[in-house]
Amino acid sequence: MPVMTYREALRQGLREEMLRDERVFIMGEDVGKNWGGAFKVTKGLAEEFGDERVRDTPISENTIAGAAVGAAITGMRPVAEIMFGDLITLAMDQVCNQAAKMRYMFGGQTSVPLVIRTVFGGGKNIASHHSQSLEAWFMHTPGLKIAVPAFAYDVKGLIKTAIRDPNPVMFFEHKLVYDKKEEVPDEEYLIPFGEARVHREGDDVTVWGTFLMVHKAIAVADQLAKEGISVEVIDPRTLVPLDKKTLLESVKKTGRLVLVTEETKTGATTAEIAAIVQEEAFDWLDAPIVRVNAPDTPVPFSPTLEQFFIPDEKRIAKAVKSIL
Amino acid sequence: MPVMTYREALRQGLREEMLRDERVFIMGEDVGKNWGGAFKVTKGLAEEFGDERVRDTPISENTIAGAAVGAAITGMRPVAEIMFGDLITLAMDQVCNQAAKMRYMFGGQTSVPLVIRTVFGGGKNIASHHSQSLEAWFMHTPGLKIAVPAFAYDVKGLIKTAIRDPNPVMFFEHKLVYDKKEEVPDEEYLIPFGEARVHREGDDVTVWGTFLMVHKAIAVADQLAKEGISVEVIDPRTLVPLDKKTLLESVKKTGRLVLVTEETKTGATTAEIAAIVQEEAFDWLDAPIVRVNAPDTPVPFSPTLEQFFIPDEKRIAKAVKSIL
Amino acid sequence: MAVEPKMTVDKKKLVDLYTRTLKIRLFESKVWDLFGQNLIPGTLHLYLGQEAVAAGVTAALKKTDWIQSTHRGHGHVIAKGADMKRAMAELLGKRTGSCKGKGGSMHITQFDVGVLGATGVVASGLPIAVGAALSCKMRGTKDVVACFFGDGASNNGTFGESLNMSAIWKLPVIWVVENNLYAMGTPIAWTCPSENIAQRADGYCIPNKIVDGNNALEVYEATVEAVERARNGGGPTLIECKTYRMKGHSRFDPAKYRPKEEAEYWLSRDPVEIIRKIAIEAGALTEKEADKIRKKLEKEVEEAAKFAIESEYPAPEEALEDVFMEVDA
Amino acid sequence: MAVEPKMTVDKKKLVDLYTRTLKIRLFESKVWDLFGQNLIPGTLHLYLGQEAVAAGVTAALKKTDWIQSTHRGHGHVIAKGADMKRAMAELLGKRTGSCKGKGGSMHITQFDVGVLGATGVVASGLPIAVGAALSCKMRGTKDVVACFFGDGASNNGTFGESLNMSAIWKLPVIWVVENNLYAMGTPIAWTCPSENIAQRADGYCIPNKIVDGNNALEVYEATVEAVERARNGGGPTLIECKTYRMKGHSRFDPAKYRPKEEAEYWLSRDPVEIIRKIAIEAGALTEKEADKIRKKLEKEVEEAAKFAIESEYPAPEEALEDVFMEVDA
Ligand SMILES: Cc1ncc(C[n+]2csc(CCOP(=O)(O)OP(=O)(O)O)c2C)c(N)n1
Ligand SMILES: Cc1ncc(C[n+]2csc(CCOP(=O)(O)OP(=O)(O)O)c2C)c(N)n1
Ligand SMILES: [Mg+2]
Ligand SMILES: [Mg+2]
Repeated sequence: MPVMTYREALRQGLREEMLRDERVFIMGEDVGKNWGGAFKVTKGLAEEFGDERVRDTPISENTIAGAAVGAAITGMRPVAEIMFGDLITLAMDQVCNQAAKMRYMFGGQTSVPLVIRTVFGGGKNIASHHSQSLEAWFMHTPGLKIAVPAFAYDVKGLIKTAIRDPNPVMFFEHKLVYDKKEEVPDEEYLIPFGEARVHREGDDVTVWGTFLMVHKAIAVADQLAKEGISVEVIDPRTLVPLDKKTLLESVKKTGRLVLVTEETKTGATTAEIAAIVQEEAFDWLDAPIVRVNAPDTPVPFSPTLEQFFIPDEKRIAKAVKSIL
Repeated sequence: MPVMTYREALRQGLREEMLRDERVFIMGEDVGKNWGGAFKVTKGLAEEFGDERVRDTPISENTIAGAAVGAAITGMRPVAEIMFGDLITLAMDQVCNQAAKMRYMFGGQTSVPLVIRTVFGGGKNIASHHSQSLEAWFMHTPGLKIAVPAFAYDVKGLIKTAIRDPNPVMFFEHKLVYDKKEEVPDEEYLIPFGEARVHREGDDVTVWGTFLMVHKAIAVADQLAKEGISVEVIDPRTLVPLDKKTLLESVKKTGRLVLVTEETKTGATTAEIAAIVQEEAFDWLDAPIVRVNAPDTPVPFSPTLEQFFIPDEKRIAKAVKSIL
Repeated sequence: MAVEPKMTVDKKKLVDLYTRTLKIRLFESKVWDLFGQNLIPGTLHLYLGQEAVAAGVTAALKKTDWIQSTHRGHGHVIAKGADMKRAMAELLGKRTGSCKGKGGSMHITQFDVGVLGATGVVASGLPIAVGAALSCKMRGTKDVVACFFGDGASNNGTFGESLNMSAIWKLPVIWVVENNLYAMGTPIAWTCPSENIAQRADGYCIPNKIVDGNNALEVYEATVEAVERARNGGGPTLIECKTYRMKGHSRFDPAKYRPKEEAEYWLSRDPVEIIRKIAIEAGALTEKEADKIRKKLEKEVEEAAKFAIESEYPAPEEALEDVFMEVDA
Repeated sequence: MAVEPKMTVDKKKLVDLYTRTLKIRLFESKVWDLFGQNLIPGTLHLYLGQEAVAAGVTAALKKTDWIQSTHRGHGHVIAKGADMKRAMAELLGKRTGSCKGKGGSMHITQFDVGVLGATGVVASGLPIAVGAALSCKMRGTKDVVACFFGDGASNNGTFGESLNMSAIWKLPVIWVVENNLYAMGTPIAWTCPSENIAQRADGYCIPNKIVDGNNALEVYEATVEAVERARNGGGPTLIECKTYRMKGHSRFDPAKYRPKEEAEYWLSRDPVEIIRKIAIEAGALTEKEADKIRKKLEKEVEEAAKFAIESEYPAPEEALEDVFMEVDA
């Protein structure tokens, strides 16, 4: 099986869907031939599919999202890109009031088959306006599905599922995983939404996390294995729908849960997961659920500060050991 | 002590601060003399303080919020009104990327002393775009303080504290409490942020909630008292800072916790509270923390549907009993 | 108001314009009645007084063309051909409503007659219209999109973004500003430095025109021109329709903030009377025919009200339906 | 480029303009060096090529006047009088930086010399400028606000909202569009239907002017006029400065998408050379004096770099500071 980067796998998924279905098109700032997307995800696609189907837009986030809504309800399958997740602040009305609610408030008359791709996360020293992780806002918005692929294999299968879904899908990526490599089949495959991926099986503690933190959790699991601590690592892959089953079964086995994301702590997706697990597996918990997140601050610029901000393997390992 | 409505108490607080400090001014859509605010909170203030200090704006939410930021950092004390909380979707960049982060990303050079008032909640049959409860988004945004007054006495003391705070304060109101009455001192008083109000003391179960749900929880407590069930009712009054102490002490006493808000369940503020309590009072919990929220749907229009959507006293009482 | 119908407008179209205008009037008058009887929950933004805009615009559209509506949407959707029964039932929050009672007044929508949606967020329809027009263009349907919005909406950020995007991509959109001089209680003079909104379109090189929004024929003629441009790949047009609300902004607003002379002037220019007179003077309609049309419409509206009143409310648990569309396995 | 300085501009001002322009050039050239040496974390949007805009605008301002900056902010803040040492230290992420290393390139700000802030969100500075100008007006300070933004920013919703608000309230703002023909790799022709941005200001009845943004004197003169209007209660002005980036959009962009002739044309019009020539021809400066100024500035820049390099990084836990201001008890 070919090994490729997350970026390449994502591009391959987009390309396959564009070949399969001529209603699929991409729109966003600098997605076209002059740039290929700020993170080069769409590079080459404008050359292959033309400027109409890989459409550069003005810097108009709310109208990009809204245009995707209008196109989606009238027969197209837009994949809109918001260049940085931090900028989705400008598109919240179209995403959360229109895309998410339209089917419901019109009593099922329409469906809104669109994908909005954007990218979260720090680690690139680009400070408060280009480094946030805002997925929790959308998890709290009924009507949106949310994919959070962390691996090359997942991103290809999930983008294809996202594009085919008749509902609005928020497709969140992470800056520091674009270059991560993995084996990715060349042939077509779809990954259903709502199925977690268990990266490591273990008996002592369950670690659930997203994006770069999954990679770190795996490293921690491998490390702790040497110390005789057996850690199960779960990546939900989609937040809505959420695979509660895999998580709850794991917690019922281990009795211990650590939640790890790069979000600022208060109100993060980890809060919801903690609430669910204590609700549904209360009697199995042998220790409090521990959350490992970024502190409640904006994302700082300087490397020393940003490294402190982003949870590292040491903090994850410590959290695991704290409840053993 | 005079009895007055929440609306009147809020207006009195605003008025006192405008009299005290000439830097304080109000801006928003229809806050001025032709309307006095969609919910009549600012009625009469334009007549008293003039159009400059009670300033009607165009329908430009992001620029209203941003103008408040610009005015705040240069020596004014703006109180900006966003007519409905659902419309703050349009101002998320200025609120969450600018107001919240400015002090931090400029290394403490500035402070942003502004208040943004808006109103959440359903119950008025005005459907998906005018009935949401979005406070969780802001609780997940470091740099913002959040007030959630549910009573007339609180709203006056808190708005005054909010206006004097050198930091950005999100001041959230609720449509169905504007007409609620309570004794409110005519003289000046301030309510410090981060101090919960315990409305009922009890030993069996703690109920923590916000806005209209506090009123309902009190009714439930009074009702259950007759059945011999002793319920403690806590209203945090501010979400940031959060009075964890009062809550944790209560839970350590009762061993049982029900969380009640009108938010849609997934990712609500109640998730964060549940996560905190299981983290910090794990050993005291005799039962899973139960969350009572709206379902994960947009807010429906029809009375039968909306009544189903908004948690009622029956659901709260049932939740309390479910963990006894 | 002696407007001479141009020769391009045939008599049938005049009857059509009269019928559409009147239909909205009767529907909205009934709505006003029903909420007086406490049968309509929530709030309402009536279209009374602005009927000629929706009538004139929609009369220039095909069924497969789209409109994008607003919070003041009843008139738009009725004019575009929505079923009055289902529309009325929606306002009453009944299960038989076009949105199953989930949307109500501010979201009144009937998708299958070409209504993209009614939205409670001012100016939020513009981006959606851009997308729908882009879709028409990409799919090669030759359909066009007419997007309604108010003077107040023109001050929101999406206005500039959407006009611009429609211009650079030469999209088949007709931007219809219903300038009723107020946004709630705020007179346009307080929030707009110019007398007209239309000049903002020049900034985006979009052809624009100001018309009497109480005259359905004028609105129609301007729209025909705009539609022609749009269908032929000439891109967007903005039409500013000067008009006026007959009532307050919403259910409980007595609109006392409007100067007496201003209100009198506008209220004397009744859109129904204006198009009726034009049609009769042009020989398109006799008084008698006009009355017959009115009778017929009154009956339809009456039936719609009856249907709505007799329909059931949704069952509470229906609140949980329609969030997501099922995914085919 | 034989621009005759008007008689209104005295010789000292020409020297000032030359000095500001050159100062930015030298600062940015050093920055380019330092990141070549891997001393600057993250990304960078250099101001090289656009120096005349910041120089010309700020030369027309008082110290107490404000500017609002962008993601391409180094030039703005240096020109407004920011301490180069602290600015350079900020870029390197050092504790001695003006933002204590928390902001970096995209948030480089020195508040006490009149910089409201630099922002990473395109077009997000405009509303802040509106508020600052409103504040100046309400407090009666007679100060004005110059707000910089790009051609790309003009397509964002806040542009129309903010221009409008400044116009209706006659706020003391100068809207400075730095039209460098590109937003990242997107040529303005793809996203703007007109050749100029300035015409959009007409929609809001805002006086506007297009100037050669590579000529500090032209920028200065237009700004003087705008400042005068603003200070005297005449409200906002928009100045569109046509200019060009010397480098790519950001750190790693070779800008291959720009046509060769276009780039050659613009790069031959060096802002430093242009103002130098003007000053010398006007007799404001001799070659020798010009070189002396350069030497002095080079030294200052060198010292700034040394200071920055030798400064310490913040301690990790400092990440937790500066979220909230303490509340006085
Ligand atoms: C973005 C937004 N801001 C504010 C409101 C509250 N609101 C509802 S209608 C309205 C006035 C709209 O004025 P205009 O666009 O002129 O339409 P009209 O009501 O006159 O038809 C306002 C402020 C809203 N619904 N959406
Ligand atoms: C709202 C927003 N959208 C997109 C971006 C990503 N981005 C950063 S700079 C830039 C181009 C800005 O172009 P322009 O306004 O012309 O300024 P210039 O870079 O040319 O100085 C883009 C798209 C952003 N930072 N903010
Ligand atoms: Mg209006
Ligand atoms: Mg540019």
